[in-house]
Amino acid sequence: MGAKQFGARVSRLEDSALLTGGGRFVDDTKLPGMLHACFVRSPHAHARLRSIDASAARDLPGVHAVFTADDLPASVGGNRMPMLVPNPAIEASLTQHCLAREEVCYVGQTVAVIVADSRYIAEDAVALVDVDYDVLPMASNCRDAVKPDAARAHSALANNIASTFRMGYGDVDAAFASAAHVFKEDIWQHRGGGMAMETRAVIASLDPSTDLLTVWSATQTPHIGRRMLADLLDRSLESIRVIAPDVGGGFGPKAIFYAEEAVIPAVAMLLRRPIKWIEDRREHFLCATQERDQYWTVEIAVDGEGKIKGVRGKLLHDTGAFVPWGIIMPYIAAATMPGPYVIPAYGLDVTVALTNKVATTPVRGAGRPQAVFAMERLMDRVARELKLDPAEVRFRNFIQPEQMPYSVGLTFRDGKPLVYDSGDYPQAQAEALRMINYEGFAVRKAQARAQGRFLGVGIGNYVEGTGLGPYEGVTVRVLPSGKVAVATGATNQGQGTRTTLSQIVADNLGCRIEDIVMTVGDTAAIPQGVGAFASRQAVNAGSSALMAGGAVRVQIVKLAAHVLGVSEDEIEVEDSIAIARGGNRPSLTFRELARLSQGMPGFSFAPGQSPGLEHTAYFTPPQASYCSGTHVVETDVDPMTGAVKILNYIVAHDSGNIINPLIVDGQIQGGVAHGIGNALLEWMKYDENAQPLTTTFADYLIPMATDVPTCKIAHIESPSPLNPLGVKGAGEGGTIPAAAAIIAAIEDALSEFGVHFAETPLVPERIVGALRTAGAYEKLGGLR
Amino acid sequence: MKPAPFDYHAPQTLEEATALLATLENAKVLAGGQSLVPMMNFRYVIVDHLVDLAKVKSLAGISVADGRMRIGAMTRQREIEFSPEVARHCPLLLKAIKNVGHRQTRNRGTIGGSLAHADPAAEMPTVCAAHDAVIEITGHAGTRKVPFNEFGIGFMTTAVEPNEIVTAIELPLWPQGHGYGFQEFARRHGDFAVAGAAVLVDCDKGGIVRRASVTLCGVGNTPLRLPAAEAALTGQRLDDAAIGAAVNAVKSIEPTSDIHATPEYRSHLAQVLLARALRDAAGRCGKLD
Amino acid sequence: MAKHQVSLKVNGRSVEREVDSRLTLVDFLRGELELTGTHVGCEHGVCGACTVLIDGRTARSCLTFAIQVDASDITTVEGLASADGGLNTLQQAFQDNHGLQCGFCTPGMLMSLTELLKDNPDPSEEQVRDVLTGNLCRCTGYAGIVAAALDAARRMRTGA
Amino acid sequence: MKLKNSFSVDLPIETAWKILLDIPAVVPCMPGAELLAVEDERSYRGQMKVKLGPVAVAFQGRARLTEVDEARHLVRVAASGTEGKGRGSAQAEVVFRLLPEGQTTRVEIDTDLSLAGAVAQYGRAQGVIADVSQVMVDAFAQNLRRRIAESPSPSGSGSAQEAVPAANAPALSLFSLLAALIRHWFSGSKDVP
Repeated sequence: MGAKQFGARVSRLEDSALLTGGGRFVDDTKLPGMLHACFVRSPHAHARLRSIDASAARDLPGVHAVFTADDLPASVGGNRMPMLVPNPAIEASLTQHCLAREEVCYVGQTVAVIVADSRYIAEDAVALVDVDYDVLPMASNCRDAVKPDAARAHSALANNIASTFRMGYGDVDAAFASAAHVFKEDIWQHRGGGMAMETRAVIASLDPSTDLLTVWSATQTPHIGRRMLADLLDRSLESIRVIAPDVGGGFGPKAIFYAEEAVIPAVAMLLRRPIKWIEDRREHFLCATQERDQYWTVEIAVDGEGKIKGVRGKLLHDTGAFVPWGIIMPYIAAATMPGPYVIPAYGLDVTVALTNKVATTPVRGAGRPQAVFAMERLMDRVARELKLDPAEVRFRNFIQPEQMPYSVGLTFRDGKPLVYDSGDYPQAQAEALRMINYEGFAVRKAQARAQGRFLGVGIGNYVEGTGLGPYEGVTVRVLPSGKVAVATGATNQGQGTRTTLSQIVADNLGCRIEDIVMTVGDTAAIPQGVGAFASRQAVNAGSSALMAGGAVRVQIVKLAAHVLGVSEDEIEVEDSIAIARGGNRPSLTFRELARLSQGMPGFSFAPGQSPGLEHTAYFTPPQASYCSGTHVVETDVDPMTGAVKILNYIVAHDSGNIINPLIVDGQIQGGVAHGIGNALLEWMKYDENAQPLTTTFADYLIPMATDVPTCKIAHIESPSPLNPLGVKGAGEGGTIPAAAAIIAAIEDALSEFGVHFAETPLVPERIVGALRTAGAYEKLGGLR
Repeated sequence: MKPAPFDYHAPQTLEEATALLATLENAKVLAGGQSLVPMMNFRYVIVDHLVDLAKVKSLAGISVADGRMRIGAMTRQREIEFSPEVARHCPLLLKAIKNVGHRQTRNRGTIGGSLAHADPAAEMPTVCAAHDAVIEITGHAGTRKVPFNEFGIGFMTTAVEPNEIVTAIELPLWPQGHGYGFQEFARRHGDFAVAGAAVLVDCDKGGIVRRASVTLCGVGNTPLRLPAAEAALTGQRLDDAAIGAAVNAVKSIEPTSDIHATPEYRSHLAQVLLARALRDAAGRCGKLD
Repeated sequence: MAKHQVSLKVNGRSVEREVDSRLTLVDFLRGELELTGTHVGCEHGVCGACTVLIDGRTARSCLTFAIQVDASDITTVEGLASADGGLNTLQQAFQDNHGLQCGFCTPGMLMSLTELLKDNPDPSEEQVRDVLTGNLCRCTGYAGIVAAALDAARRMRTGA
Repeated sequence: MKLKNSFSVDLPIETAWKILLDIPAVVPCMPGAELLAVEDERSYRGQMKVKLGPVAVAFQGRARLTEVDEARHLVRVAASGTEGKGRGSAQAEVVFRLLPEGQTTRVEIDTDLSLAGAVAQYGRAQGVIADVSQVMVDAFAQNLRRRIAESPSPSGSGSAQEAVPAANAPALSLFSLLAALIRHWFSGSKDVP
């Protein structure tokens, strides 16, 4: 075997092009005759469409066409878009029209599309389209929206309840009745966004000679996109190719199939010209899906020692105007709540509310950060009330490693019983505490306080279902050139998919990593695919890469043994060469083997031999694999301004075996940054008419280089027994417990004033407001 | 987010520039473009003509004479940041300018542009208010000098008429060794301040304040001088009592609110930041940097 | 619509074009010159993905009209690579320190750090982070970028 | 967005009521407002120009008197307009209430203003809209008083044009209005000067 790639800090194969301006993002493609599109969007959160007069826009020089819903073919102009993850608990299964018909239900909803010589001219034309709106009452705040007399988000619906369901197990009421203590928290978490640096983008082009429709899209899910397009455009799958080239960040919102992704291809077919639409940042703030909007009222029952007897409560989830991705976020949130703790009884009543805001769909973490925040706030409350150390309360309640596999008692969103496959939660917390010198913190805090500084420490634990099925495929093919073509339905928005899959194929096939030519995110390269979400690609595609690489290796061994006239167990495969171990070590290169494997016209194959060196594997995981970890954060809070500085950020992370520590560390660090944004900065604000107010990067604040410290990361490796690599997902764990740990640390820093926080983002103004209410400034002798 | 159509003019001289502005309809002056162009890209600002001053070389430069610093309107923020004159004579400006946007925007942004844009939270107008700056404004009819307290007249609104150009800023200098303090609170590095305070003090050898200038930014529609705070400091030693008295003057102000902060929080911050700026100034007063 | 002639240097190459007044520099570079390494992230001057060097100084090419850079010297990410076409020291440090994930913000990051390292061959971490506030990254959490900048500075100083 | 404004006129309530209901004459008193057409005695088409710093917007639309209650001296107006360059729209429900104060009349204006589209998203200006509205109402009141002084007969609407010519209304540079606002700031008082 050559150098083993699995587990090595292999520097990324993606980087050279991206560092020299050679990346290929959707907007980098320029096709002959290409026109540019811009959408006319609703300025209202809720309105009836009376009429659309586009005549002035059509008359503007440089404008080629303006399309409304009625101008599109009925399949795409008349029908609502398909829902991705249906669920029987969904009462109002509403998705939007590609271009609005009769009613618009959020600001930014697509009403018409303009096609022009340039984006500049298309934007000029938008101002000339006269849309007559009859403004309707709107549902802005989800807590108001669920009241009986609330304005309805959709005029055709009787109320704003998209779904209600209960998740739980055990006798919750009995647990609470017999508990020594019961504590209750009201928790709210506001909307934020994925905010990839690259906005959404679509190019569509129909080749009249082959009738092949090619769509380039900045998407996490090209194969799902192709299926959607086949439905909406009434075309065969084979006549559509969707390419996700280099994609500039995903984080969830790019996993959705959007109206624009259907309209642009439809228009390209109507006009017989390639059409490009690049979402601008304002559109992204209005129309790319968002997340986190949840209100929790939860109670915890504990015994006198702080051991949990039960958890119960209510969760109100704002799904926005539509449910394109079903109700999986509140579902995941409800299933994530128990986390790493033994909770004998649990019950959560979930209400999903419709409002006149853009839909919420998964954003990095997908419901889990909210659940972890709720659970960890309860744990901190127990510690405070029972005067126990917060770390100790958690140690008393952890599921122990010897209890693995541990059945929580719930059904996860993959429809399978929620069973934690492996993990060592006490070890992760102990390691994180050791790294931050938790024992020495009290002294640090006291010393800082003597200098007028306020330090705090906070802990966040989580368990995350990752690696969701159904599958992700990998094809490995040895080319006549000797290169190894690898194709996968997995996609790459920065995760280093090419690098990690190349590592696995190199190890399991026995080729040089530089011989691999990888195609990701192209439906033409592999027939079936799912895409990037739910931290699933390492588990699914990684395992398929192992299987496909191994299968082709077997083919190589067979062929080489046959040609060299030795037995199969004599053959070694490494560095893209098959070598016989004995004699004078005769060998065949992959190039020679690939050519031999094609056969010769008129000659028969050896018995059992099949043409080509090629295999496609689709690994199908039996259920989710559960990664876990502990974050511990040390903050310095300025009580006078409410400013929070993160001094020290520790992550003890367990995502099973690690393919590439360089990349996993990068995923964690990036995830933490997103979590810091959620905890302290990012707040998508709307007014009482559901008008978005934070639609620039100067108003919606994502973390800068001065807001994110470099984390110290420890890896606990509890291999998953559920896949051949023993890996678990790592893309979201950095985000999930961040807010919980940070808010706890802020509260701890200000503990002498007795202030409590149960919201994110926790902005400086709220910190100051709480301190003022608590009389902190009198205690501190005034403002300074 | 592409700007609406306009025509572009690049006059070589101030005379050409003012002549253009006198004749063109719906024209706007382009300086560094770091505030104007975003608003054009959002189409909040739609103009028929842009008159770019970049080629009017006479408008750039920093000079000191007769106790005043003169900064040409087209002087880039970066040049101010690295100017030895500014460091020597006007340390408040140096301290403040590091908070203006980011290095990448300071390379292009100009002091004249900052003043003409007149964002209520911006640092440059705040320093001008603190220094009792005189703004030189030139139109086709001639040049006039406007004291800063008559320059900023509202939210992003100045005394500059549509056919006029800000051509220079004159800052009356304070004696060498004066105390100064600049404190602002922004959510992130380089963001517009939620609130801020700029302070100048001149103390005698015994540490008694002879003269004080106190300015807040972010709390009103323009930078606010606080005469009551200045009065409370003058003739006093810069101790906690005097600082407390000056800070008390903030309480009579009713700050603005927007999506980023309530009036209560802005008032609170203004008090904290003023106290801190005054302590900074106290520590520096009488020391020659 | 008003058109104007511009002549300038881009990555050492002389370029002459007729441009609309309102064409932004970034759209000019990407659309007219097909230098697509410079990216459009926000078009309001905050994200920094479009950062280029104008006469050696970083600037937002989304806040600059192409007509404004008449007679200027522009450097984009395509102009950074070393003479043999390989990665330059800073670019290599980005790869070695995992300073990029999706790579969309990367060209802007490289331009900002190129200017910093020219002005200050031995920056502190604080100075690096200060400069990087002009460039947003959503993937990396900045750790790899900061490490790459410090590593590149060290390599440039020591000639390693 | 709920706005409350008020002003007084030196007229007894019945006279003030008649003057204020002479819509074609009153509209030009509002800075930036222009009456484009009278559709019927209760419906009007008009334009409203507003400048917030560098941002100049112009809304065109309809206003309809939905309630005219002479006994209570109350007028309810529903107005809506679209910004001419595609930058959104504004909707307002305005209630004018006249209250006698001896020989003078106090006019109270309650506005429920909703902005939509780009104009609603102009984050940095959110806070000043209420201030600007009062400045505009003050200017309106001032113009109205001048109109009343110059033309005591409510039917003599011709002179309204002289008070603030419609075409110049937007040019009634908000500078002076905002200067008033600033003075109000410096006074440190919330009361309208």
